[in-house]
Parts: sequence; C-alpha cells; structure tokens
Amino acid sequence: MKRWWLAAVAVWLAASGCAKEETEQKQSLQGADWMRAQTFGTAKGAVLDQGPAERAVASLRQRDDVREVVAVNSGERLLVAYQIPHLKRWKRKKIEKEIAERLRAMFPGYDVVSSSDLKIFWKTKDLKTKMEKKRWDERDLQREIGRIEKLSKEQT
Amino acid sequence: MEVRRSVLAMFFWAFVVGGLICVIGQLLMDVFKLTPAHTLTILVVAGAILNGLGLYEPLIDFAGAGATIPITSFGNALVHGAMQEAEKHGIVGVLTGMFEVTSAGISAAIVFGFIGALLFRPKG
Amino acid sequence: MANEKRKKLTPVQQEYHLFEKERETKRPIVRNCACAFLVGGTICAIGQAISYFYMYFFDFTEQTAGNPTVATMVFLSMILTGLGVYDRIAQFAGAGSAVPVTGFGNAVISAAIEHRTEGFVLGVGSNMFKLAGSVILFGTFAAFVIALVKTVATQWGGL
Amino acid sequence: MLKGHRTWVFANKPAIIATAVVGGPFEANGRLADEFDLLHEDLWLGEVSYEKAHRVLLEEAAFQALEKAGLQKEQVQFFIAGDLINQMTPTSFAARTLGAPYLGVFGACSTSMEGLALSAFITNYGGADYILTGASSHNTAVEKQFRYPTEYGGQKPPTAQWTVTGAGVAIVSPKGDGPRVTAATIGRVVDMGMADPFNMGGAMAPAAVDTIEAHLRDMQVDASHYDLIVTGDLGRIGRQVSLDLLRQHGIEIDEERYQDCGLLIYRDGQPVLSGASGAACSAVVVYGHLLNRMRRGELKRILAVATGALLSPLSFQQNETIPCIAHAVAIEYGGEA
Repeated sequence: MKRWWLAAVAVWLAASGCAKEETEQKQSLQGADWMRAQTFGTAKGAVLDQGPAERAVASLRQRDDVREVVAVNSGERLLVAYQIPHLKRWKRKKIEKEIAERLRAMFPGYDVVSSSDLKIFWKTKDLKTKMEKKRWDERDLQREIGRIEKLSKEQT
Repeated sequence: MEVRRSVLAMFFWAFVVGGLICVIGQLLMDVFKLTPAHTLTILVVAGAILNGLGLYEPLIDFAGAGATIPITSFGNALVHGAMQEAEKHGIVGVLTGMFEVTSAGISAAIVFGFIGALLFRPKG
Repeated sequence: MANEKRKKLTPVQQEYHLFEKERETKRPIVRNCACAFLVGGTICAIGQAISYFYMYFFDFTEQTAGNPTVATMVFLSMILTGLGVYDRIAQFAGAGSAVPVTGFGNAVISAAIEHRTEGFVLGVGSNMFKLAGSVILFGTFAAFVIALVKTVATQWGGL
Repeated sequence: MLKGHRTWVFANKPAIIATAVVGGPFEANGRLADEFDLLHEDLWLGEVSYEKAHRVLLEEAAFQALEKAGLQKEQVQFFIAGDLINQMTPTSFAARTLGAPYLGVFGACSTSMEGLALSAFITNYGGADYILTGASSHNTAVEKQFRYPTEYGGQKPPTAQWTVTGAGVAIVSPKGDGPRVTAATIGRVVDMGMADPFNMGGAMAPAAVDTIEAHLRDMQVDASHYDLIVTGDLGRIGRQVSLDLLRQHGIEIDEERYQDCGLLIYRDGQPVLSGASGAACSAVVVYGHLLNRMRRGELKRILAVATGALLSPLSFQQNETIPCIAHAVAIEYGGEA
C-alpha cells in the first residue's frame, strides 16, 4: 500500500509542478461553457470600444482557411485568436504568418497578437465572455491581454 | 460545436498518424528483422532528418500527439532545440540548445526510472 | 544484413538455411502491423487526451503542452512496467508499444528495475540506459549534424 | 568402451538410483506438473535476486534426490552440473553448499546429458560410487543474461522459445536399482550459419541430427531400437526440421516416437511460442517425466538427445553465428537388463 501513496505523491508533484502560477490557474476555463459560447460577434455589453476587434473578426471570417475567430482589443493592443480547419493545419505556420501580416497592415497603430493556438482561443473567448458579464476597466483588460500574449509566445 | 469538431478531428488524426508511425516500426522489425533498439534508433534519426527538411513541424500541427508521442519526435525536438538556440547564439547554439526541448522526456525517464527501481522489482 | 551474411556461408549452410526457412513459423506481419497500428494509435490518442487535459486545466498551449504530456506518459509507462503489464502488452502490440515515448520509458525503467539487485550505483545507475542509450546517442548525433548543416546553410549559404 | 567413432558403451550399465526435479510457477501450470517433486509459486523463491533463486532451485533438487536415495551429502563423490549464467555461478554456489568435489560443465542446454554421460563413464570404470549430476535454469535470470530486461516490452517472434525455470538432478551409481545408462554419444559442434537468437530450434536441429546419426551408426542399430528418441529443446520448428532432415538422410523414425522435451513440458495454451528451452528443459523432462514412465514400465529404451546452442550475448552482438551441440544418452529399464 505504501507504494500507492508514493505513486500518488508523484502524480501530485508532477501535476502541481506544471501549474506555474496559481493566479493563472484560477482564471482557467473552469465553468466557462466554451463549447456552446457564441463564436462570432463581439462583446455587446462592453463599454469599451471593440471596434477594431470587430473589424478584425469580420476580415478574417472571409478567409476559407479560418474557421472561427474571436478578438479583443484594449488601448493599442489587439488580440486575435482563430482556428484553422483541420485539413489545412498542414500549412499552419504559413497561414499564421499571412494573417499576422495582414492584421498588422490593417491596424498600423496597434500591437497585434494573433494565434491559431487552441488554448489562446479558449482564453480569448473566455475573456470576451467575461467582458459581456461585467464592466472591465481598461487597465485590467490590458493586463489580461498581456498575460495571454505572453502565454502565446512561450516556446517550451 | 466547432471547437468540439476540431478536438475530435485531432483525436482521429493523432490515432491514425501515431498508428502509422508504429506500423513503420513494426515493418522494420518484422521485414528487416531488426532488434527494437535498431528500430527505435532509425526512427529517431528519421525524425531528426524530417525536421531538417522542415516536414516534422507541419506533421505535429496536423496530428498533435500522433506526431509528438512516437519516438520520432525525439529526434525532431533535438534538432528543433538546436536550431532555436542557433538562431539566437549562432553556431555554438547547435551544441548547447540540443536538449532544450527534449529534456522533459529524458529527465522524466531518468527520474521515473529511479523511482521505479525503488518501488518495484521485475515480475518476470 | 541477411544477404551480406549469406554470402559468407558455405553451400551446405546455404542449403540448410533454405531447408529451415521452409519449416519456420512465419511472423504474422499483417496481424502484427494491425496490432501495432491499433495499440500505437490508442497510445497516441491517450497522449492527445492528456495534452488537452493540460491545455484545458492549466496554462499550456498546444506548443508547451508537449513536455508535461511526455512526462505523464513516461510516468504511466513506469506504473505499467513496474506492475509487469507493459511487456505483456508489448508481446501483443510489438512496435505499437515500443515506438511511442512510453516504449522509451519502458526501456529505461525495465533496465533500472532489472539491475537493482546489483545495487543502485553499479546496477541501476550504470544499466539504466543500456537499451535506450543508443536512441539518445544517435538522436543527439544526428540532430547535431543536421542542425549544424542547416545553420551553416542559412547563415553563410543564405547570405 | 569406445564403440565406433564417438560412442561410449557402458558394460556395467550404471544405474540412475534417484532423480529429483524442481520447477517454477510456469511449470506448475504446465502439462507435466505432476511429475515434479517440488513446485514454486514464486519466481523469486523468497530470495533477493533471480540468480540466488536459480541457485536454490539446484540445491533443492540435489537435496531431494539425496533424500530419495537415502544418502548423506558426504557420500556423494562428485557433483557434475552446469547452467547458463555467466561463469556458472548458481551451480558453483550450489556446489559450495553441497561441499562435494565438483566439476562444472557447460554445454548450454545440453549440459544435462553431458553431465549424465560423464557420470556414467566415471562410475562405469569404478571412478565413484555415487555421482550427483544435473542442470538448472531460471527463466528470468537467463532472459536477463541473454536477452532483455524481463520487463522490457520487446515482441518475441513465433520462433522464440521459453526458458524453463527448474532444476533436474540424478544420482548415478554402479550398483543399485533404477534405469540404467547403457551408452552415450558425444556430440560435435555443428554450425549451420544460423544467427537468429530467437530461432534456437532451427539452429540446433542439425546438431541433433548429427548426433543421432552418429549414435545409430556407432551402435549399429536403427531408430526403432528405441521406444522413444527425445530431443532436448528443439521446439516446434526444430523438431520438424530435424525430423525432415533425418528422413532426408535415410533414417526412418516414427513420428510418435520422436519427441521433444521442449514440447512436452507445457500446455498448448501457455504463451511459450515455439516451445521450451533452457538447460533445465531436458533435465526436468528426462529426470522427471520420462524416467517415471520408464519406472512405470511404459518405456523400455530411450535415447535422450540434449541440444545446446553455444552462443553468448557477446558473440551474437559481434555477428557470430550460433554453434550448436547435442549429446545423446541411451537409458534402459527392465527388459533384458
């Protein structure tokens, strides 16, 4: 029986060692109904101007190599997350590059972050859902976007 | 709905691609009568070469764990780490960056190998 | 490999080889491949599930979920190896359980367990990589050569 | 007395006065479970290493046999035995326990009959009153030595064989009752260039054929002289190959009377692939099952041909082929003896 305890401790260590920041863990997706949440469109209840995000979504929706898009902006930060149809994932790197260039051209003054990563997509969508529910002041929003941006740049 | 579909597609392709890589291994063992050690060595080198040709990363994008779980990804990750570091530090990075990405597999094997030796004995 | 060896054989030996070959139980290649496909595919699907788990509940992206997934798979491999199950699966699955990273883990862990009777330093320590060592050696060396060629090509060839 | 080229005929017909066989859990599930004197449920035998367990197997078999023969261990003049592990430590350590003068012999899986032939020769010429001879092997200790760690998931091809866990010993004496050793043919090394360590049966078959042919020629008898010709551990493939090879060489053998220890010991359902192997395989089946059948009067004359593959992990890795050997011993009980 002692063996099992040790094994359980090892699992726990492995799991907890991987969660880097407690705070981020809390903001994870528990509770958010990510599968049924509305995909297109922008946060209606938001007081903050989501015009650039809406335009980015509208622009990317026209592409046939993008299946879903979700975007959030705040200040001069624009965060765009999208999903690529599975069979087009072979060209994922190329598509990502194209979209990044296109968005940068569309929003010259903005610090644009775009990603096709599923985790970034979930997080962005989650953020948008939260924006609909409660008022966010700009600084909080900025910080949250910054956090997602950092996550999307992690390599290993 | 859409996300669920892409998750399911990922499972499907992970299964298929991972399974096919294993079939290649099986053919190496059965048709060419190679030992498992030879087979795995060939696959690792193949993974490194595929990365060199720029083919392995798209495969990972497409098949997810179907490409990262087979041992071929080990060769891929070694090259990947080396290249990443080489971009930053030039030619010296080739040597220093090699285990940057792969460390998880090896260190997990070492740590769990030792824990295993503490906990278990061979059943036969 | 086999052909090169055969050339060195005397005619009597060659004749016997053919004689024996006819009576040898053939390896069921098709069946083996099917098993390898199913088991290998399943292991990869489990890996995919684990990496979704890490992405969903923790802050890992598709890129970064790879490492904890591999570590978890090796952990599972340790449990199955220690309980004496992995070698049974392998007899059925062949390459299906050898090629995924769990097979790499199994190679390390089985050697570590096996040589425990010779002590932790001389037994476990020095025998741990007796099977998996060649994978690391050739993987690393191949990666070194390839990365070197590629770096030289892009840095000097590209300019 | 030498007869022909390499056959000894024992005029005094030394007797096998007692035998004992010990087995492991896998053998306990086998077809011959009833023929064992002692079966272990635990592969470790309560020891801390498989090599120690290996030694204990041989010790137990030796003490069982002594008890059956009503002898003290001091009465044993020579102990002739061997196994497959590096430098034969399990046997040598068992010899340390026994304290008897000891000759370690190595013939891979043919060790059992090599030991029996030598014991019969020595006792026949008055060299000893009692000789203890035997062979042992332990599945996982041998796997560890020759192949991979036991928990390593390497798929074995259908040509592979399963190493027997067990030990079989016999006490040979010039006087006394029991099956008698009448002749022995010493094998020579035959190498047909086979190199696959997972196909021992195919590699060893020519050696068995060579020895059987030599024996029949030297003794000037044909195969029907024996009620049973039993090979050591050729397995399914080796048995078929050797049978066909014998027929090709013009030796007619009744298929029913040509058996293999490696096929007798386990049940059909057990995952042994091509059959059993290991030094204990022939020792356990001959000293247990077959001599019991002789004592029951079911068999009168048998020829036991133990086969051995003389390879090491080193030689295999250096791309050497597998040299093989077989030793034959003729045993009689009842009849005109």
